[in-house]
Amino acid sequence: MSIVRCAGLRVRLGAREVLGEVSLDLSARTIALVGDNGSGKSTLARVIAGLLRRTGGDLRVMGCDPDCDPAALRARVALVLSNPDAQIMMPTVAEDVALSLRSARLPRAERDARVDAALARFGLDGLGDRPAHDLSGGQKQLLALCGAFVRGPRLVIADEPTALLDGRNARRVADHLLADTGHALVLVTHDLALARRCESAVLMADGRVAASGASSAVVDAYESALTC
Amino acid sequence: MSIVRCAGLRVRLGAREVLGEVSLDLSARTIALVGDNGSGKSTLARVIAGLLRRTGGDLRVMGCDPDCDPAALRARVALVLSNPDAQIMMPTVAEDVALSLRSARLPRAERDARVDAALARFGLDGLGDRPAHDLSGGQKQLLALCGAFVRGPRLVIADEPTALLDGRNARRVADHLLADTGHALVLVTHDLALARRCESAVLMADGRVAASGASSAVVDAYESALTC
Amino acid sequence: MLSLFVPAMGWMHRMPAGPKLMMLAAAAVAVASSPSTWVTVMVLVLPVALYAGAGMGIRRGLRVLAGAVWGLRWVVAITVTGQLIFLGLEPAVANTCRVVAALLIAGLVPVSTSVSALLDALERGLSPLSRFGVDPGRAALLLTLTITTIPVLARLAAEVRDAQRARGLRPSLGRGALPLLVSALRHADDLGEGLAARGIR
Amino acid sequence: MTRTLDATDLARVAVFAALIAVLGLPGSFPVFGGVPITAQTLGVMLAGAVLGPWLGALSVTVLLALVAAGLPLLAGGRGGFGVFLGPTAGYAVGWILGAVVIGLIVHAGGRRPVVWRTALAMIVGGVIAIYALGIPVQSLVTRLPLGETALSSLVFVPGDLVKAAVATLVVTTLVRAYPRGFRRMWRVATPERDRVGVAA
Ligand SMILES: Nc1ncnc2c1ncn2[C@@H]1O[C@H](COP(=O)(O)OP(=O)(O)OP(=O)(O)O)[C@@H](O)[C@H]1O
Ligand SMILES: Nc1ncnc2c1ncn2[C@@H]1O[C@H](COP(=O)(O)OP(=O)(O)OP(=O)(O)O)[C@@H](O)[C@H]1O
Ligand SMILES: O=C(O)CCCC[C@@H]1SC[C@@H]2NC(=O)N[C@@H]21
Ligand SMILES: [Mg+2]
Ligand SMILES: [Mg+2]
Repeated sequence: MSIVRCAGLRVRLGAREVLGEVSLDLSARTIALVGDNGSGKSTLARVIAGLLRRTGGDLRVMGCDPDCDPAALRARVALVLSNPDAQIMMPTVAEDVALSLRSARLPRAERDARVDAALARFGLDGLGDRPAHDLSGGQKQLLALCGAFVRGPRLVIADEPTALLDGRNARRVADHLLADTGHALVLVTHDLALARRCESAVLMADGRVAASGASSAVVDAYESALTC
Repeated sequence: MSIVRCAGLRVRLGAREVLGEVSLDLSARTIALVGDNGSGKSTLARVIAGLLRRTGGDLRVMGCDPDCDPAALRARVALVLSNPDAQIMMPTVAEDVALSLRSARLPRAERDARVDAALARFGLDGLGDRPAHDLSGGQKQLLALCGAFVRGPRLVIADEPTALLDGRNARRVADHLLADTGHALVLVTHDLALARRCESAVLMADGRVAASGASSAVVDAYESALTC
Repeated sequence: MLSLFVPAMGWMHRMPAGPKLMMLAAAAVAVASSPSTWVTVMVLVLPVALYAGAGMGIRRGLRVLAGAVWGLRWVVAITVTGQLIFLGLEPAVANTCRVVAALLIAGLVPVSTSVSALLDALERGLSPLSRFGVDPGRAALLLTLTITTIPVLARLAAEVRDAQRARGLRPSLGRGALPLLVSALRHADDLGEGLAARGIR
Repeated sequence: MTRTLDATDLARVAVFAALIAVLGLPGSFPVFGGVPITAQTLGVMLAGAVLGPWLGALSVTVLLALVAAGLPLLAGGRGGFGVFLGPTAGYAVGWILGAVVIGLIVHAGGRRPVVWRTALAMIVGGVIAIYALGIPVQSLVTRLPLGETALSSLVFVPGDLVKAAVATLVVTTLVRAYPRGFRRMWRVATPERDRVGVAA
């Protein structure tokens, strides 16, 4: 199935055309988005996540149009950002994860069970009652993943989720994102080794698609352009 | 000459001992500081920069004690952070660089000349009148370097200066930092390839020094610990 | 972006900030203290004449005036309602015209003076206070720093809203205030270090 | 502004002034954010409670100075010194007093903020103190008698109570979640523990 398909997608922010004529048909389970600073990666990610409306063109994410059915999209798509502080809404770890389940209106016992399971899966078990902002940077980012995954999303969009992490935490976060647990992944990153771990990749340049295809080929092309 | 020398250095933040018994004698011109999230790298960098007072132990930076002679230290040491937005204080590019020269009380013509020279050195010439927040992420970080170098520091301390940059910008920033223009460098980074480009390295773990010496040896040891 | 300034080369724009401020403030205060009778409606002539004759070009001046009136719609609404309910038609119309005319006249200052010129004037105005320990240079730095921080915080607020929506929540200030506050406090720490590192204590 | 203000304080004052400005921007957060019922008073409450009375008041003053200098930073994009001749001038100046009162009550006796004291501070400083300046000035400017002006300003009360509740919740949560944000030491109430605890 196609994860993201767009044709002639355009996005204008303020007076500026930030994305111009992006056409893609992505069906790999894990997709990396790479490119220079300011090339439009974050903007594309936010349009796919339904957080920003397109100015023109056509877009289907997991088969549905974000502009027509934002609620359906939001139920299936989760987003992870690089700044963990902006993603933590509640005072304690467990409360923060439970917040993601609010709209599901589960009975309390089931909600707690799902929260505990999610915390365990991301290695945060036992920290449920700790103030969330007391965690280390790496732990906070794992908490953000937890809040994203607890809703069982079918597509996870992550915008430089490892930028501020050390090697160990970065690998742990990347492993969780790339693991096949029934979700697709769109991953924005400057870490080219990480981009290579995705199946396919899209290279953005100046608001357009400069290349797309198997990640190794796209990343090789980008890397050789970088060094000359 | 020794760049940083400390013995039994301790730092307590709030109720917590963040650095405990750090002893080092660093005389290489370029020094990398590596280690896990929360291991105390940024704290050590800030103590060396004179931004944080130690709780105990002895410290000499470029031969002077930050606690006894903070003014002398500040005149010689510059700091670069990873978040470019936190380093931009003034509305336009040229005004922002000029801010660093405020305390030097230079005549206006000389100040402008030094600002122009610094902008040219970092490839920002011609952008002097542009609003600083309109620059791209990479340009903003180059502007931060400009603000740091315009004062002619003898020691530059950089805390993950390339974390949010693309490959090209990261290399450009690293090249400027590592170039020998009469300054020493203490570089905190999670990018181990970059750490290897320094002469020596210090590995922090849990508020203590776990290893120090030639960068290739220290980084190899850290990398092999990461992968197992 | 963050300014009411309308670029032009007319006499009002060329006038030095200090005297211009005095002149327009005097006019606004005079209008504001006029009596509350039907004749007071006439005070509206003054802002029309000033905007049209400020040297921006008559049509442009009137367009700027229309924008300024639109910007006051809520002030007008609360003033009019309270007055109509409690005082009756004549005082309501007169008082509203009086207040609106004074605000429009005062509004010409930011329209015809750049923010940096006003900040310079402010710094000069503060210099007599240096005897009482106020450092005008530092005050100006604080004001400028705030201006450059506004877009950064606007972006942090946008990030928080995105994070809320991405979790299936409607963006709300009630729940967004904590992450916004923590992010702002961390930004302040970074900013403080950035300042200190540039030799500003 | 004086020489005793260090770089960190300077940055915190600027950031809170910017925060109050951002809370007045259109499209920031829905529900609140119209003129003249504005989310900016929430920013004022947070400034007083987190920065304390003097720095909190300074950050409000900085915002108002920028407004006076012509930046459109009040809700609805209003700015210029004309604001201080208008009917809401007293409320705007009242924000300074409000921040002082809030800071004094929240940190009374150098103790850790608790819910009841914070809520009291928000009502007394964030509502009553602001109205105490706002209503007389509004009455003076519009020439509507004081009693009637007070009556008409009742439209603000529901919104202000909601903001006071949100501010109380956020501040007391911050005490648990990120105490170092307050940048002060609190006296510990129980005498057997050490006299100085938490936060730097
Ligand atoms: N709200 C906005 N208004 C106007 N321009 C914007 C806005 N947001 C982003 N831009 C501009 O759009 C361009 C693309 O931004 P985007 O954040 O998508 O880039 P990016 O590829 O994610 O870069 P980075 O690697 O630095 O994160 C940039 O030039 C940016 O300045
Ligand atoms: N003001 C403070 N009060 C209390 N604890 C603090 C404070 N600042 C930092 N810490 C703690 O000190 C420890 C070391 O922090 P530091 O920022 O030096 O780590 P780091 O090595 O730079 O980590 P990272 O790679 O994530 O940047 C962390 O556990 C952190 O939570
Ligand atoms: O924006 C202005 O012109 C100044 C602020 C006026 C708003 C006052 S403050 C108390 C009361 N509560 C509100 O929400 N608005 C008013
Ligand atoms: Mg981006
Ligand atoms: Mg660090």
